Amino acid sequence: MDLTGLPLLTGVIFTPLIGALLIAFVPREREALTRWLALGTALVTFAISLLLLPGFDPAATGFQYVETADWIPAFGIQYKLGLDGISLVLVVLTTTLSWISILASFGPIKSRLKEFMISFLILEVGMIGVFLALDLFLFYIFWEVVLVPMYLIIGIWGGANRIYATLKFVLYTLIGSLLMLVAILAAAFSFQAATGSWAGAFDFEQLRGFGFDPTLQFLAFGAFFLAFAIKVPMFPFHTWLPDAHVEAPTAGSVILAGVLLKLGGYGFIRFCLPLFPQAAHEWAPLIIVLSLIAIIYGAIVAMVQPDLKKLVAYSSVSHMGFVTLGIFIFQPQGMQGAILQMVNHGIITGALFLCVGVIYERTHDRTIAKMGGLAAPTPVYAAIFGFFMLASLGLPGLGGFVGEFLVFLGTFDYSPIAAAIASIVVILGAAYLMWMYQRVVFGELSDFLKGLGHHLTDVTPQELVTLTPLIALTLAFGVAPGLILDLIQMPVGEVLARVGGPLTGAAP
Amino acid sequence: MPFFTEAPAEAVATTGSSLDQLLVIALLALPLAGFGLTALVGRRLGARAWIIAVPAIIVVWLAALYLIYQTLIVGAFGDAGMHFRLYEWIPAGDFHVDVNFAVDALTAVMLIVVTTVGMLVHVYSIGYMAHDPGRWRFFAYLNFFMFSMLLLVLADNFLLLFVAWELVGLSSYLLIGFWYRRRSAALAAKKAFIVNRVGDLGFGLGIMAIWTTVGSLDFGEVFTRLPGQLESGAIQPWMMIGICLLLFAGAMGKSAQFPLHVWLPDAMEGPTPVSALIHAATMVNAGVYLVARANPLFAQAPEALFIVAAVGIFTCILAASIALTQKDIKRVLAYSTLSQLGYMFAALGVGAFVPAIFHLVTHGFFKGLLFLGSGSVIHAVHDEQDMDRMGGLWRRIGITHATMLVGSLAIVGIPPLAGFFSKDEILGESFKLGFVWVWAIGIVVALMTAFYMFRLMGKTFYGPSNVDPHTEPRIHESPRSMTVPLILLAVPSALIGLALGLPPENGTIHHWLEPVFRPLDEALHHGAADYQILGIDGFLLGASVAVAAVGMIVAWRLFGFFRLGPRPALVSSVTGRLRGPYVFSLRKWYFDELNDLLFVRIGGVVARGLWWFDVHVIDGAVNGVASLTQGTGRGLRLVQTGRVQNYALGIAAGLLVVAVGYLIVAR
Amino acid sequence: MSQSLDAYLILASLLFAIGTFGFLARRNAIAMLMSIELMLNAVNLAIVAFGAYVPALAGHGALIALFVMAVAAAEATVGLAIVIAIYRNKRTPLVDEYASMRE
Amino acid sequence: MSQNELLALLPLILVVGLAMAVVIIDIVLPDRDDLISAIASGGLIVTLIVIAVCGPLPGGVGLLPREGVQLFVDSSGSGVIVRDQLTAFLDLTFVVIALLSLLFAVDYLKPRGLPMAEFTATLLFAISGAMVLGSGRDLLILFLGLELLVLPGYMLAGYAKRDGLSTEGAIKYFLLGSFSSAIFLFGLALVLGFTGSTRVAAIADVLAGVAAGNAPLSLGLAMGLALLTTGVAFKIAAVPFHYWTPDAYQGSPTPVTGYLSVGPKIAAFALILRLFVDALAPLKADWLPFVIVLAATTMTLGNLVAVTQDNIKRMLAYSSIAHTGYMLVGLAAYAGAAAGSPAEAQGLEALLFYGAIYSFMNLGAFACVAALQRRPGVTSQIASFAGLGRRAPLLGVAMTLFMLSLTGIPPTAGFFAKALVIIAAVNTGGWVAFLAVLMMLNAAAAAFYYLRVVVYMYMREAPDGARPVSIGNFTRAGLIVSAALTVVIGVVPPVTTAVIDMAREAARALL
Repeated sequence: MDLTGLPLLTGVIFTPLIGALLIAFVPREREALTRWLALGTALVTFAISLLLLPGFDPAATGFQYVETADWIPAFGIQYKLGLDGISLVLVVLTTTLSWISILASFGPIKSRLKEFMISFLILEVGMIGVFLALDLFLFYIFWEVVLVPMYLIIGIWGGANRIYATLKFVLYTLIGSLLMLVAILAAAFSFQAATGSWAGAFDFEQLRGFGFDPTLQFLAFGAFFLAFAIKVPMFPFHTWLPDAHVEAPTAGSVILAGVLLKLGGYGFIRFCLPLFPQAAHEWAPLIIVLSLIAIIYGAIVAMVQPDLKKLVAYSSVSHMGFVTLGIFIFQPQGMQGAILQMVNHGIITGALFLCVGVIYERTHDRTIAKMGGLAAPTPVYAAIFGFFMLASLGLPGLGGFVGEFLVFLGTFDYSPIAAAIASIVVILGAAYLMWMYQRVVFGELSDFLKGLGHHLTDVTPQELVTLTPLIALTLAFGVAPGLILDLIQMPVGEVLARVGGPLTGAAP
Repeated sequence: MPFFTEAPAEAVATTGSSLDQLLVIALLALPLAGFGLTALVGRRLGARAWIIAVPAIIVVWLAALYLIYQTLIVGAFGDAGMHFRLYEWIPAGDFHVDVNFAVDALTAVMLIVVTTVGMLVHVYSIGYMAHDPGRWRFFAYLNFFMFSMLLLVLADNFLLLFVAWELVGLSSYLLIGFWYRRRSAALAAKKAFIVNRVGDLGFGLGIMAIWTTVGSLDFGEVFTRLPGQLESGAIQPWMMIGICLLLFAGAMGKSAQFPLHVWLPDAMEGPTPVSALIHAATMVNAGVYLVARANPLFAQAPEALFIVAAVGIFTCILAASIALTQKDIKRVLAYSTLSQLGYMFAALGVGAFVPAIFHLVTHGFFKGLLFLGSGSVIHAVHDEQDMDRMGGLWRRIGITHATMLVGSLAIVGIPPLAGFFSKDEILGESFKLGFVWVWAIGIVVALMTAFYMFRLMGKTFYGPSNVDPHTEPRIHESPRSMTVPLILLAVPSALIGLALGLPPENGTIHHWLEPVFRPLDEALHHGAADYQILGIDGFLLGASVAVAAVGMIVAWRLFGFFRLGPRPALVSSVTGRLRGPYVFSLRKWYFDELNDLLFVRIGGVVARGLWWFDVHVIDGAVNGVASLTQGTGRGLRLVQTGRVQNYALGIAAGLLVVAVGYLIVAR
Repeated sequence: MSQSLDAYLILASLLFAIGTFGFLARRNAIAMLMSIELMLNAVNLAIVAFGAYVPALAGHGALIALFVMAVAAAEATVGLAIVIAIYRNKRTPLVDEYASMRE
Repeated sequence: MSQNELLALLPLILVVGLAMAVVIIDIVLPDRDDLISAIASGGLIVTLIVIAVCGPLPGGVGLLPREGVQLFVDSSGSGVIVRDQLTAFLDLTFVVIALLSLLFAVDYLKPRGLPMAEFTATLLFAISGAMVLGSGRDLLILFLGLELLVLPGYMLAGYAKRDGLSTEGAIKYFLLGSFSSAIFLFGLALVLGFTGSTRVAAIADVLAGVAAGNAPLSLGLAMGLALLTTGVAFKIAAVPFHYWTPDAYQGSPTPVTGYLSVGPKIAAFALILRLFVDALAPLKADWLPFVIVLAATTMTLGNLVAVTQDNIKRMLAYSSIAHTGYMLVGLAAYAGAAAGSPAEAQGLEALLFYGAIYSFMNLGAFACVAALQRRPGVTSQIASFAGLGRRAPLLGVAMTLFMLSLTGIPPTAGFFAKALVIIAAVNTGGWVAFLAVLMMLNAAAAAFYYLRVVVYMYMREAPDGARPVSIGNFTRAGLIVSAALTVVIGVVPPVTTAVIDMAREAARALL
C-alpha cells in the first residue's frame, strides 16, 4: 500500500473534527450511538497515526510527510505540517490516550454526553495539531484550540470547585500563550525586516536557521518560556495543575497529564531551542535550577497530599521537572531521556488517573484517609494500581526508568551535584507512592469501604480494556526503549546541533 | 554454534555454545514464565498453586548445576567466562546498553547458593504455605524473586545489574508485605524498599560516574579501561574512590550495612521462607557480590576499601550486640545475618575477597537452614515467634532441632562445620593483612555470635516449656516437604567448608575464584604467604575457636543445653546489673526512634511546611494577582458616580491635562 | 497675525470658558443646555473672526458659522426632547438626581 | 455630475433615501412593523451590493477606479468628499452594522410596544452620518457628519422614553456628548483658523510645512490639537473620557446598546482616520504620546473594571472601552512608525480590520443579550445567563463564540484582529511594542470576564422556573450571520485573506 501520496497528517489532525461534526448531528437521546461514534472516530484517528509508522524513516534528517499550503500569503502564513521522530511518538501517544480516555468516560460521563464527546474530539484536533504544525502561526492556533475544550471539560463535567479550577487553568495558560503570540509575531517581523519579505516569516524551517538579534532572542525566549513553563508546568507556575486535576473528570485528567503537559516540553524542544539558541544558553541555568526545585519540591509536597488526584498531580510536577531538566542540559542522553520521560509519564500518569477514576467511580471519594485494604476485595485492581505505582516510581524494567535514568545521566555529565540533587527523588518518589499505596491498598478494609458493600467491585472488563494497553506499553517501553529512542535519535541530534550543546558554564 | 554471536567484551572471552546460552536464558525465562503463569491462573489452582512454580525452579536448579559444572569443573569458558548479548536495550546515541549476560566463576559460585537454596525454599514453602489462601501469590512472587536474583548474578553490565538490583528489591517488597492486612508488614515492606532506594541512589550515581568517565557500562570494558585511565592520569584518584564509594552505597543498602541496616530486621514480617531465601541466603548478599564483581575498581581505591572494612566491622558488632537481647527468634537471626554480612564486608575491605565470597556461600547455606528451621519451629508452635513462649522443644520436633543445631554450630564456627572455615579465613586474613583492629572486633563478635546463637537454641529447644498451654498438646513436627529441605541444607552447612575450604586459604574455592580476583591481587600485591598451621595461622585459628567455645558455654550455662537446665535468675541478675547496655541493645540502639524522628516527624513537618508554602505563598501569589486585579477594578469603579457633573468635571480635567501635555511635548 | 484677531480669539476663549464653567456648575439640565449653546457661540465667534482676518478663509467664516448655528439648533431640539422625556420619568430637571445607574 | 460621481454618492443616497422612505411608509401605512423591517433590511442588503458593485475594492473590483473618486474638487485637486477603498471598506462596515442592529431590534422592540419605523429611520440617519464621516475630506463635512451621527444616537439611547434608565442614559449621553462636540468644534475652528483652510489636503500641506520647519507649534495649533484629541477621545470612549459609556449602554434598550457600542465608535475612528491620519498626519509625532497613553489607560481600566461587573451590559460596556484601547494600539502603531514606512500602513490596516471584526462580534454579543431579554422583565444580570446552554442551545453556542472571539482565541476572527494589531505594534517597536505586551496581558485578564459568561451558560444550572428562550426569526438570522462571519473569517483562509486585503488597501488609500 502506498501511502506517500495521501495527506496523512491532515487526515490525522482532522479526522476527530469530522467525528465531532457527525456527533453534532446525532440526536441527544441516542447516547449509545454518540459513544460509539466518538470511540470509533478516536480509533480511526489512532489507526491513521499508526499508518505513519511504516513510511517513517528514522534515519532521515528534517521533517517527513510535509504538507504545505498558503494560508494568509500577505504575511507568509502557511498551513504547513510535518513530523519528525519527536512529533511522531507524541502524536501516537496522543491518539492512543485519546481513545482510551473516550472509552474510560463511557461510564462516568452521564450528562451532556454529546457535548463532552465533541469537546474531547476537538481537543484531540488541537493536541495533534500542535505536534505537527511547522508554521508558528498555525502552531499557535492549535495551541489555543486545545484550551477551550479543556476549559469546558473541566468546567462542565468537573467536581465541586470546577469553575475556580477551570478559570485558573485558562487564565494561567492564556497569560503565557498570549505573550508567546507577541513573541511569535515579533520573530516573524524580525525575519521580514531582514529579508524584506513576509515569505516564510512564520515557517519554522526558515526561522530556525535565522539568527535572531540577541535582545530579541532573550525576550522572545522569555515569552515562549513562560507559555511552555506554565503548560509543563514548571515550579513556580504549577499551582493550577493540582486544582485542575482534582476537579477534572477522569478522562480530562488522563489527557491533561498524558498529553497537555507534554505540549510544553515539546514546545521547548521544537521551538525554543532551535529558534533562540543563544538565549537558551542564557536562560538554561535558571531553568535547570527551577527544574531541580520542581523535582524535589513536587515530590515532597506530594507526600502529604490527602487527595489521590492531588498526589498524582504533584507527582507530575516532580516528573515533569525531569523533562525540563533533560532538555536544558543540551546533552543528547538528557534530551532523549526527556522525550522518553514525556511519553512514559503520559502513559503511566494517565493510567494512574484511570486507576484513581476506578476508585472514584465506586466510592465517589478520593480521600486517601478513607481508603484502605482494597487488595482483598479488588485484587486485580490492586495489582494494576500497584503496577503503575511501581512504574511511576521508576522501577527498572518498566517505562519510567529509562527516561529518568537518561536524564540523570545527561545531568551527571553536566553537573554531578545537580544529578545528585535530582536523584534524591528516587527515594522521595518511592516514599510518597508507596505510602499512598500502603494506605489505600494494604491493611484491613476501611470502614468507609466496608459501608459500600457489594458496590465495591473489582475492575470491569471495560476498565480492563482501557488499562491493559497501557500496561503493555509500560512494559514494552521499559524492556525495549529502543522503540522510541531509535525514532528520536536523529531529531534530538538536529536540535542539539542547532542549540550548540552541551551547556557550558560554571556548573559544579 | 552459539545463537548470539555478538562480539564479546574481550577477545579472550567466549560466547559459549548455543546450549549454554539457551540454559542461561532458561535460567531467567523459566522463573519469569512461572511468575507470569502463576499470577494469571494461580488463583484457580487452589492448594496446588505451587504446581508451576516449584517444578520451574527445580529445572532451573538442574540447568544451573550444568552451567556450574561447565564453568568450575570443566572450565569450558576459560578464565574470562562466557559472555553473550541478547539484544540492545537502550540505544541512546553514545550511550547504549545491552541486555547481555556473563557466566564466570563468581557467577557460578553465586549460582550454587542462589539456585540451591532457592530450590529448597520453594519446596519447603509447599508445606509452609499450604494453609495460606494467598499461596498462589506467594509462589508467583517467589518465582519473580528467582528471576530477579538470577538476572542479578548473570548481568554483564552495570545497568542491567542495577535493574536486577531494583527488581530483587521489589520482590522483597512484595514478599515482606505478603500479609498486607497486617499494618506492620505493609510498613516493613515499604521501609525495606525505601531504605534500599537510598543505597540505590548511590549506586545509580556511581553508574553515571562510570559512564561519564569510561563511556561504557559493560563490566569487561569498565574493568579494563577505568584502571587504565587512572594510571594514565585521565581521572584523578579521588574520582576512583568516589565511584567505588557510590557503588558501595548501593551495596550497603542491599546488604543492610550500617546505617542502612534498619530495614532488615523489620523484613522478618514476611513469611519465614522469604526470610531464609531473600533476607539471609541470597538477596542480602548482593552487596557483597557487587563489591566483589567490581574488585578491579576497588583494587585501585584502597581508601574506599578501608571504608568498606570499617562499615562492615562496625555493622558486625552493632548487629551482634543487638542480637544478644532480642526475644523474637527471627529477629535474632536477622541481626545475626547483619552481623555475618558485616564480616563479609570487613573481609572485602581488608582485601580478602575470596574469604568473603566463601563466607557468603557457607552463610547462605547455614543461615538459610537456620531460618527454615526457625520457620519449622514457628510452625510447630502455631505462629509464635517469641522465644519466651517456647522452650523444651527438642524432644518434640527432633529433625528441626537436629538440623538447627548443625546450623548453629556452623555459624558459631566450630570445626569442621562450614562456618569455621570461612570465618576463620576472614579473621585470619584480616590479621595478616594488617587490619588488626578488624580482627580484634571480629573476635569479639565471634564470642557474641556463639552466645546469642546458643541463647536462641536454649530458649527455643531446651529447658522447660513455656509454650501456650492450648497449643502445647498440638506441637508437631513439620511435614516432609519442610523437613527434607532442612536436612538437605544441613548437609552443605556441615560439609561445604571441608569441600571447598581445604587446605585453608588455598582451597578449591580459591582456585575457582582466582581469575576473577586477579586484578585485585595484582593491585594489592598480596603475597601468597605459606599457611603456617603451627605459627601465626594456628594461633589465630585457635583464638577464634576458643572464643566461640567460651561464648557457647556461657550460653549453655545461662539458657540450658539438652538436659542442662537454664538459670533465669542468673540471667536477670546479669541484665539487672547491666541495665543500661541491656536496654540499649534491646531497643536496637534506638535507630528506629532516630529514623522516626528524622524522617517521619521532621520530614513530615518539612513536607507539610512546603505544602503550606505551596498553597499560601505560591498559589497565594497567583490568587493575589487575581484579587489585586479585581480590587483595582473595584477601586476604579468608584469613579463612576452616576452624576453628570462629575463626569463633565472629569472630562474637563482630562482636557486640561491634554492641553498642558500638548504645550509640554509640542515642539 | 494682527492684534485684533488675537483679541477676538481671546474673547471667544473666554466665552467658551464661561460656557464650560456653566456646564460644570449648573445642575439644571436646561441651564446646562444653554451653557453648551454659549460654548458653541464662542466657537462661532472664533470662526467668524478667522473668516474676517485670515485671507484664505475670506467669506467662508460666516458660512461655517451658519452651519454651526443650524447644528446647534438641531442639538437643542434633540436635547429638549430628551429633557422632557426624563422630566416625565423623574419629575425633576436636576441632573444630579439622575443617578440610578452608577457603580 | 458625472456618472462616477453619481456612483460615488449612490450608497449614501440610498441609505438616506431608505430612511426617508421608512418615514413616509410609516405615515402612509402606520403600525406595519414587519413591512418596515423587511423593506429596511432589503434596502440595506441592496446598499451592500451597491457598495460592492461601485467599489473600489481590492483587485480592481467595482465600477469605480481603484484610486477612488473625488467630488467637488477645488483648484488644488483635492475634493470635499471622496470615495476610495477606505470609504468602501467603512461603508461596508457601517451598513453591516445597520443591518445587524436592525435585525436584532425587531424581536426586542415589538414585545415592548416600541415603534419600529422610528427606530429604523433614526438608525439609518445615524448610519448615513457615519458614512459621511468615512468619506469627508473637509472639516465642515466632517463636523456635519459627526453631528448627523450623534444626534440620532442620543435619540436612540432614550428610545424607551417611558423607561427611567433609558432616558437617564440618554440625557447623560446627550449632555456630555454635546459638551464634547463643543470642545471638538472649538478645536476644529482653531485648526481651520491657523491653517487657513477647511480642506483636509490643504491642511495637511500647511502642517507639513510646520512640521518640516522645526518651528515650535503655535499656541493656537497646540490648543486646537488638544481640543480635537479630547473631542474624539470622548467619541470613541477612551479613558478618561469614557464616563458616559457604562451608563448610556446600560440604560439604552439592548439592541440600541449594541449599535452604540459599535456604530458611533467605528464612525469616530473613521473621523480619526480622516482628521488625524489624513489632515494632522504631519504632526503625528506630537499626538503620538497621547495616543499611547490613552491606549494604555483605556484598555487597562476597561478590563479591570469589567472584571468586577455583574451586569452584562455594563460588563460589555467596559469591554468595549477596552477594545477601544486595542484599536488605539493600531493607531499608535501607525503614528509611531516612520513616515512612508510599511509599518504605517500596517497600523491602519490593523485598526480597520479590528474595527470591522469587532463590529459584528460585539453586536452579536449584544444580540444574544437582547434575544435573552426578548421577554420583558429579564434583567441584564449575568446570572440570567445561567444554564442558557441548555435552555437555548443556539444562543449558547453563538454567545460562546462571540465571547471567545472577543477574548481573541483562535481560530475566531477576533484572534486575527488582535494578531494584526500586535504585528503592527511590534513592527513599529519602541513604546508601541510595549503596548502590544500590555495588550496581551489585558487580553488574558479579559478572558476572565468573557469566560465567566460561558461559565454561567454551561457550568451553572438554570434557576428554577426559568422559561425556555424563544428566538425570533430576525434575531436568528442576524445571529447566524454574525456568528458565521466570526467563524468564517477565522477559519476559511481565502476569506481571511480577502478581508485583510480590503483593510490593507483601505489603509493604503489613506496614505
